[in-house]
Amino acid sequence: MSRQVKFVQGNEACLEGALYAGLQFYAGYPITPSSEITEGLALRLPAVGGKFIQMEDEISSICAIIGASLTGHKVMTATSGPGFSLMQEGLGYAVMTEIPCVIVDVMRGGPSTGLPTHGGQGDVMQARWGVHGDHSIVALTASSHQDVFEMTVEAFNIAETYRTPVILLLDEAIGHMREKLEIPEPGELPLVERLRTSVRDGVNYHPYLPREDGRLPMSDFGGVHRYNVTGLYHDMWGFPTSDPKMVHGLIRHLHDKIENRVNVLARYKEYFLEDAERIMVSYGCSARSALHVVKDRRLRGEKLGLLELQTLWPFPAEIVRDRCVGKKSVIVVEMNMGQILHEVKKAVDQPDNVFLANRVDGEYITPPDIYKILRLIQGKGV
Amino acid sequence: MSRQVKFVQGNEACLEGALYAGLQFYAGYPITPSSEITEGLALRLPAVGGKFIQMEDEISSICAIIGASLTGHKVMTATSGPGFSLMQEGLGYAVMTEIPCVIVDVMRGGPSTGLPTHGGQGDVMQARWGVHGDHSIVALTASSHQDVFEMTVEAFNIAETYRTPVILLLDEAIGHMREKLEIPEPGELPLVERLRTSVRDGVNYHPYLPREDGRLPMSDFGGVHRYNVTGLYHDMWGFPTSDPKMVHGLIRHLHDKIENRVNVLARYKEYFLEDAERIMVSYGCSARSALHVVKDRRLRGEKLGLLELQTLWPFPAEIVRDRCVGKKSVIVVEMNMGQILHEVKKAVDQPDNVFLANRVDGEYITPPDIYKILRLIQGKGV
Amino acid sequence: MERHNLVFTGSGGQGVITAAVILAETAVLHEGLVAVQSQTYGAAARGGSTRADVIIAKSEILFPKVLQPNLLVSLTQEAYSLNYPILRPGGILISDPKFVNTEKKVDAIAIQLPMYQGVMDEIGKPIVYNVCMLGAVARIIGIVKPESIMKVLETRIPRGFLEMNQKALELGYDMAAPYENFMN
Amino acid sequence: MERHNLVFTGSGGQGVITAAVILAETAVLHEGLVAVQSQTYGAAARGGSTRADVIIAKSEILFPKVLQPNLLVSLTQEAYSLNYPILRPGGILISDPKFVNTEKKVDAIAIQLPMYQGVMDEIGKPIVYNVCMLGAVARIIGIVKPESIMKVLETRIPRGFLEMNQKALELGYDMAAPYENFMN
Amino acid sequence: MGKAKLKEHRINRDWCKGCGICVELCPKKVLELDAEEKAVAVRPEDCIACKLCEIRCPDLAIEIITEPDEK
Amino acid sequence: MGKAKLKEHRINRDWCKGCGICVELCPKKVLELDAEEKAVAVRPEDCIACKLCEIRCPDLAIEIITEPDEK
Amino acid sequence: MPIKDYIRERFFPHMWCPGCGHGTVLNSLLRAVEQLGMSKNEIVVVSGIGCSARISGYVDFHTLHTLHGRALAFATGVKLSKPELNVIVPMGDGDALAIGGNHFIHAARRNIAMTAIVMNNKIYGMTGGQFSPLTGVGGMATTAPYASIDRSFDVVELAKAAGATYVARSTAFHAQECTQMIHDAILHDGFSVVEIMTQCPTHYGRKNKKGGPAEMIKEFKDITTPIGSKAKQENPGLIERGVFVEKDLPEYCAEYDKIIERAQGGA
Amino acid sequence: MPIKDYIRERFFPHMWCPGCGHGTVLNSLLRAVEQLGMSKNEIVVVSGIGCSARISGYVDFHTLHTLHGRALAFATGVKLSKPELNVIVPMGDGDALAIGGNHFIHAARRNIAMTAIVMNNKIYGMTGGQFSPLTGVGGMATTAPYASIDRSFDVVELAKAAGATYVARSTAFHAQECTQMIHDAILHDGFSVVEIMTQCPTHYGRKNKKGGPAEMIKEFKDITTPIGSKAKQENPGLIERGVFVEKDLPEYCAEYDKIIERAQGGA
Ligand SMILES: Cc1ncc(C[n+]2csc(CCOP(=O)(O)OP(=O)(O)O)c2C)c(N)n1
Ligand SMILES: Cc1ncc(C[n+]2csc(CCOP(=O)(O)OP(=O)(O)O)c2C)c(N)n1
Ligand code: SF4
Ligand code: SF4
Ligand code: SF4
Ligand code: SF4
Ligand code: SF4
Ligand code: SF4
Ligand SMILES: [Mg+2]
Ligand SMILES: [Mg+2]
Repeated sequence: MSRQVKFVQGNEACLEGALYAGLQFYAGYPITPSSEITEGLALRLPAVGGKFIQMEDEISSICAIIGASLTGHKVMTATSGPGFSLMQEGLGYAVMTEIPCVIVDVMRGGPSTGLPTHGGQGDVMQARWGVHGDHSIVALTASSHQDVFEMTVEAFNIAETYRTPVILLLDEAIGHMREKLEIPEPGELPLVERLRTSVRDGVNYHPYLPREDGRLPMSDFGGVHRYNVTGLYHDMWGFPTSDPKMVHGLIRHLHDKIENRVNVLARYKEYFLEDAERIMVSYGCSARSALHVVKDRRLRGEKLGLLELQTLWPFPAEIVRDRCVGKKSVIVVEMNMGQILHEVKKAVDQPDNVFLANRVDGEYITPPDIYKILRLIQGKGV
Repeated sequence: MSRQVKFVQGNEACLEGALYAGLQFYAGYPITPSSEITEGLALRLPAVGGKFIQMEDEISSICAIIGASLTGHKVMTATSGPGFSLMQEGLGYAVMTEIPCVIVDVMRGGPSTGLPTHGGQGDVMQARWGVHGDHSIVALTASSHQDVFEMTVEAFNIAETYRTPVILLLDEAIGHMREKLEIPEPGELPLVERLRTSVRDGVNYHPYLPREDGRLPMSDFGGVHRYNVTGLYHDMWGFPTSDPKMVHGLIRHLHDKIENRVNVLARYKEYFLEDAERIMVSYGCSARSALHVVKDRRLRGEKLGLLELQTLWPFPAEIVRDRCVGKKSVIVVEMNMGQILHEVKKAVDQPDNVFLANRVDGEYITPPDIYKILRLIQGKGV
Repeated sequence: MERHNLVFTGSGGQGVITAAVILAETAVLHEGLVAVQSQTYGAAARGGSTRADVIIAKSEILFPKVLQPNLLVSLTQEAYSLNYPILRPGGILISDPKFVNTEKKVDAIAIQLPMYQGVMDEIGKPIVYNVCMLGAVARIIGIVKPESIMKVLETRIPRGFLEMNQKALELGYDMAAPYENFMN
Repeated sequence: MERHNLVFTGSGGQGVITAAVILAETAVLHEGLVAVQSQTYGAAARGGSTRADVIIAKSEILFPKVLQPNLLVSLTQEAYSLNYPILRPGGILISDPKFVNTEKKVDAIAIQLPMYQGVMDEIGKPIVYNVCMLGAVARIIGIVKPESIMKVLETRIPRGFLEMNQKALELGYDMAAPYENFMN
Repeated sequence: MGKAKLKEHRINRDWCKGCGICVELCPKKVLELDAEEKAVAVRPEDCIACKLCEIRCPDLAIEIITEPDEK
Repeated sequence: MGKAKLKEHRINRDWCKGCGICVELCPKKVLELDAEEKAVAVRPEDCIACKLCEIRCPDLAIEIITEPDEK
Repeated sequence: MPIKDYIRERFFPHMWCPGCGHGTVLNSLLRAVEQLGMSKNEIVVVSGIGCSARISGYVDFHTLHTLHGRALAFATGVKLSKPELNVIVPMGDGDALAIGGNHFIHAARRNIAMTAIVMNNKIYGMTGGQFSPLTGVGGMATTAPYASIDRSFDVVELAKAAGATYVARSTAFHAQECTQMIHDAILHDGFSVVEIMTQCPTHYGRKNKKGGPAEMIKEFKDITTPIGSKAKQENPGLIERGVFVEKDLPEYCAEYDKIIERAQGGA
Repeated sequence: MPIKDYIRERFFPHMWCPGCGHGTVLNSLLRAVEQLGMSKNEIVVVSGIGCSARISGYVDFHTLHTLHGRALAFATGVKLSKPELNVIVPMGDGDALAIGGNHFIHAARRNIAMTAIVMNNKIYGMTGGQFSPLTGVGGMATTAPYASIDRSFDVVELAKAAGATYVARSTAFHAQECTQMIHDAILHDGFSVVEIMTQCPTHYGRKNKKGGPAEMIKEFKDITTPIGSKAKQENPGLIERGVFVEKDLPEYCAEYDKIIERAQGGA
């Protein structure tokens, strides 16, 4: 087996992952720093028989992929903060109707137009809570191109398995930097295909009736089963209802199908945790700087470790808690004012031992930035 | 002094408050359950010389009020979840450009189209985090029409004082129910008028240079000072910059001007807290049921208290923590899957003593619902 | 009685919500009482069954919905079937024989008033049907005077229609004479 | 040297980013090395000053930006002034006398190569200027062979233009002969 | 249309909402609303089976059954 | 326009980006780009002061100063 | 098949008010589909939010009830991903042209083969009678208590200018014409728009003193005239009915198939 | 006042690429304003996001640089709240007609007195050369690597159909004409649209092999012709330049003032 080796941007790693996962339909609207995904797929998708469409805006982009998912295709869109804000209503629709789709947000400096060409990790909380109304969501991230590729595949797998939108939160630094990517051979990474109903023509198909294993088989639009899809609260046939029992049942289902699977959905990497005295928690581009620091300090005998999160939502609180037990301090490294920080604080036993190493000026957080904070929390001053 | 007494819907109480506060420009798009605000202002605003416009959607509504604020007017829009989702990009723009405006979200059952005519409190976290990128925000709420009126006035006052958008989070139950409203006499409630620059014509005016007291005087578009407004990171003249120092300074400023004033911005009501053994924390329509229960139980000698939050964001963590110290248990009463719950847990010393009394089926949470949960957490079973 | 928990039900066009609002407004603006009014919205508003809740009391009302009404008005069979079960034991049911067949229920006072017939006979305009019902309710609950209701109607209804409404109100009020203050 | 930290700077149209990408890609695909490349975007992309970072190493590269380059290429005066201060003490500066007047800085090796002149004289097409520069850099850092660079160029450039590029590459490579492996 | 011979006015009383559109627009004044506000064919003999009532009824409540097209 | 007598081609070399538009579109071929890719009036005597260069310059870099309108 | 075979009977009587013109549109749509003789499995109905949008719940096709204003965006995804489906998009006037105006003009521009039916009742019915971009100057609405100063779009003109290749207009009164137009629009290989003027007695009618449903539907006869009629010349205020545009231009999905061919090295 | 008095000199040279047609539009705009002789304090320039949108930073008026596509929505708030201001809204083709299409047609519908200048370079310049709704079939762009199959809008037709009361088109080549049109549009009491075809050598030019800035700007001469010219009859592919619509209809802010009067018991 020889894997194809490429030297690409993170955004290209993402689109390669999507193609590997079986992406068949992409709708998008250009925005820095995600445009390379859109551009790349305009070129690549038709070559594999897929469809690409540049829509009039981000709102229609997410709507179009939801429509295309219903006809039985694997779908994706990509954007950045301003566009992601515009997609929230559509994202909530996908949550409510349980339609598999992947939304990539390549984060840039926010809020507002902010810093279009600089990095940041400011959309983490928006990914969780940007949609109105109670809901749960899955959001993944990655810090290297190989991981971007794999997490993109994972995003599709999770979307199909749980009939849910999955957000892939990349950042400008990862999206734009170039490094090596090895494309796995077909079959190397497991792919989850859409689960289609086995109910035959003429027999009642229930689009919202879970099987015993909790999965909801789908039926493609255009197939033999005609049903309804609505963003209103609905019954197991997909028709609107405001019956309190059904409303309660549906919101619990939407919540629990994600929140009860926190550990199943958790993707993370551990570095030197076993004997670590202090532990960093980081993700995305920040995790590269954090790991740099960890490796460097290990050389000097300092017992530092890193927990790199690849699943941000649902937040793997138990895992974080477990890994942080007994550590002298926990340093959350991220490029925002402290978003995952609060989740870590909620998760651990001693929130006062959790510190933030961040940078919010549009520049990539550097190892020296982290050293400085480390010194400070060790009481060593600047 | 004789106050005018009215028997009105909560939505009307809100618009009365807005008019009292000096609302001069309103742009909106109808949506249940907020439409009465839009309709009422179509009728009432021109009568006081103000302007009303029904825009083509919610996106343009928030944009239009920001434009009108810049010409020196007090402005507002109102919507519900789906529209509020669409407003997030514009809201972030108002945050970034520090333009005073009031956004009312009359919450209905979400996510998605959800339950248009049923209540809920599911947009609380979205109000905080719906905007992409780091930011802070002020969000107020209320549980009675008198309070709706006052909090609307407060919303305008805070918006003008801190040059910030303020969200007023009402809910369907409050918005649609009718009860008495006494309109204060002019002058009874303090009003904050826009702080305009005292810099004279010909002298350099800096729209983003805070005075010593931290306030940023404004200059109306059309006046003698011409400056720039942009959603990009900007300098004190309002021109784009990506200089890391200025970027850092601006994001910190936007954050700190709200977060450092948590206690100043905190509005809340305390009921029987002094000797309470158990304490409920609630807000909006849920607080009515909670208070009902508290008063009822007090009659039977049970030492129950209620902390009713009127400022939800910035979350008054210190106040909550202080009031909850030493209580046997804290019960958060809200109509969602537990949104403020997590903030309370983060705030208090013993998060394990914090319980959720909620309802998420579109129905108003009743006193019996709360009794049941009380019994359960007291170990008395169902 | 400390607190009057009323529920008005009927179909979209019958004006039960308006009646509920007028009653509550009267209590607040002209009787020095406390009142809250709320209603069920939804597809119901477009033809189906409608419900309006009114609570009237001497002191603060917090929870604004009625869980168990002391008095239930049902003006369609559907509304009746849907809502009768929530009537408080010993509570009063008001309905109109034109639209509703009531079943017997132990421990409830069923009052059948031929309001529709009355309105059509005396006034001939079905539009004031709800005001007639309001007259009846006012008499039965006894805490809101018809004159006060008229004061509210004056602020809501064009001059020319006032007399007609007054008539309807009185009609209902008279019809319910046998049940005066039944609820107090 | 364990790790080559390179920064290429110039103006929008000079192709410094492309050069950086080609170099890094060559290192990864044809020299078995590890490399990352990143760049500064922004208004810069539209005319102003551009910067591309390349790190080449034998092992994993985590933090992908160059804080202190060992080698800095500056192809405009503005780029030079902006970036010279970050050059690591003892580091190498490559510039072109056509565009840059270098000041003396203690503890830095300033290499002035008349690349523009060379390209215009020998090839006559300014478009291959960046490839010429790449040839010079390749010689100086010594870990990337010109043949390998050509392999990458073959995948990116239409056949007809390859020869011209090869020439430019060799030109730069030759020009920098005196500084061969200066950085190793 | 209109050629076929009328067999029956099939009016679905559960669906008819008594809007009166069919009544008002029937060219032959065949229909009326009854006491329960439901459409009824009071003069079926005048009906020319033009089906205008059927195709305009917003509630799909009226069907004109004609000899050849018995459903 | 075009009537006034030319006094000077005022070219802002800091602003000129050498796009060549003025050069190409000057009806009298008055302008050229110099070695630094900046516009210069090489044949000022041919200039008819039509100001087409001035109004089309995307960089506001060229001004035709004429006798009457000295600024 | 009788038209009842195309509906979901269990939801009838439907939720529309007595005399609501939307019901007549449903009626016409069903007849059009019946005449086409298509399989129910070949048809997808995509709607937004509004009284009109509720139509998708009543028809026994693949049905997608989406977000206010976004129906055409969802529909574009459905159609392009599976071009063999017939996609019908009934929309309210607010849905289609207020919040949804952009998707409307862009779908027209692309000439993607879908049928947009604009159920124009000149009002926001669902939310209780606010004015729409089709209410027009002088119309009364809950948000136009002093009579509207907002000019209205001409749906036909807008659709034409945006690029729709089949554009027609009729009214609920002209139910048979509607059926024919919907029929033709569905068959048309490009983006087709059928505007149908319908009555909302509950809000528009009441606010604008238009009388009951019967009066309202009858008014459509009086205020409209076939395209190019003499009546129009005499009374320019009349609204024209008929087929305004019907032309053959490359259809989006078909063009995309050519891109696929090209990308795969063909052509 | 010389035109330099209307700019913020400290930001020059501006950030546009060499030969970018947007600069010529700025040039024309400044001349138009100079001719109008208005005070700088009376003018508000509202823009969205794009290379074109950066124009607001360069002019010394009240300037509002907003969100992609939303300039007209912000501008509507500015104008209606203070109608005495002159509001000018320069927009990119993507800004105006892709994401911003809805605000464009609605501003036109309302006939609110603002001037929209569509700086049409047939491409998304700022984000690096993706196609826009004005690129047209066959155009090359980073998102149309196989040549675009997307038909383009005709800005003039769309503006007309939507209700704009002043509609004109010119090109960067015809700078003097542009100045005149912008001048007239600003004076026009209603919603005015001026489409100006401009060159983006960096993206559109490069992708579509159009040569340098000078070639591109010269092409505008060859591919356009004045409205109703003979050349157009001979060569229907030519794009017409000129004023397509100029009519007097009630202006929105003025109409609103009447509502205020009515509401306050007057009239
Ligand atoms: C984003 C959003 N904004 C607003 C609404 C509220 N809303 C629902 S339907 C509707 C308008 C309905 O009018 P129209 O489209 O004309 O349909 P009709 O009810 O008249 O058939 C509105 C404003 C919504 N559901 N979502
Ligand atoms: C919501 C949102 N989506 C996308 C973008 C990215 N974006 C910025 S400008 C632009 C298009 C620019 O094209 P155009 O409007 O034609 O202006 P030009 O740069 O060509 O002058 C895009 C897509 C954005 N800033 N915001
Ligand atoms: S048109 Fe239909 S709903 Fe209306 S009255 Fe006739 S049968 Fe009944
Ligand atoms: S078929 Fe024609 S004539 Fe017969 S009842 Fe219907 S409308 Fe009247
Ligand atoms: S048009 Fe202007 S920028 Fe271009 S070359 Fe001439 S002076 Fe220079
Ligand atoms: S004024 Fe006219 S003739 Fe003179 S240089 Fe400019 S373009 Fe040429
Ligand atoms: S409100 Fe109007 S549009 Fe809606 S169902 Fe009733 S009549 Fe029809
Ligand atoms: S990219 Fe194009 S539109 Fe943008 S500044 Fe350059 S030439 Fe102008
Ligand atoms: Mg409508
Ligand atoms: Mg453009």
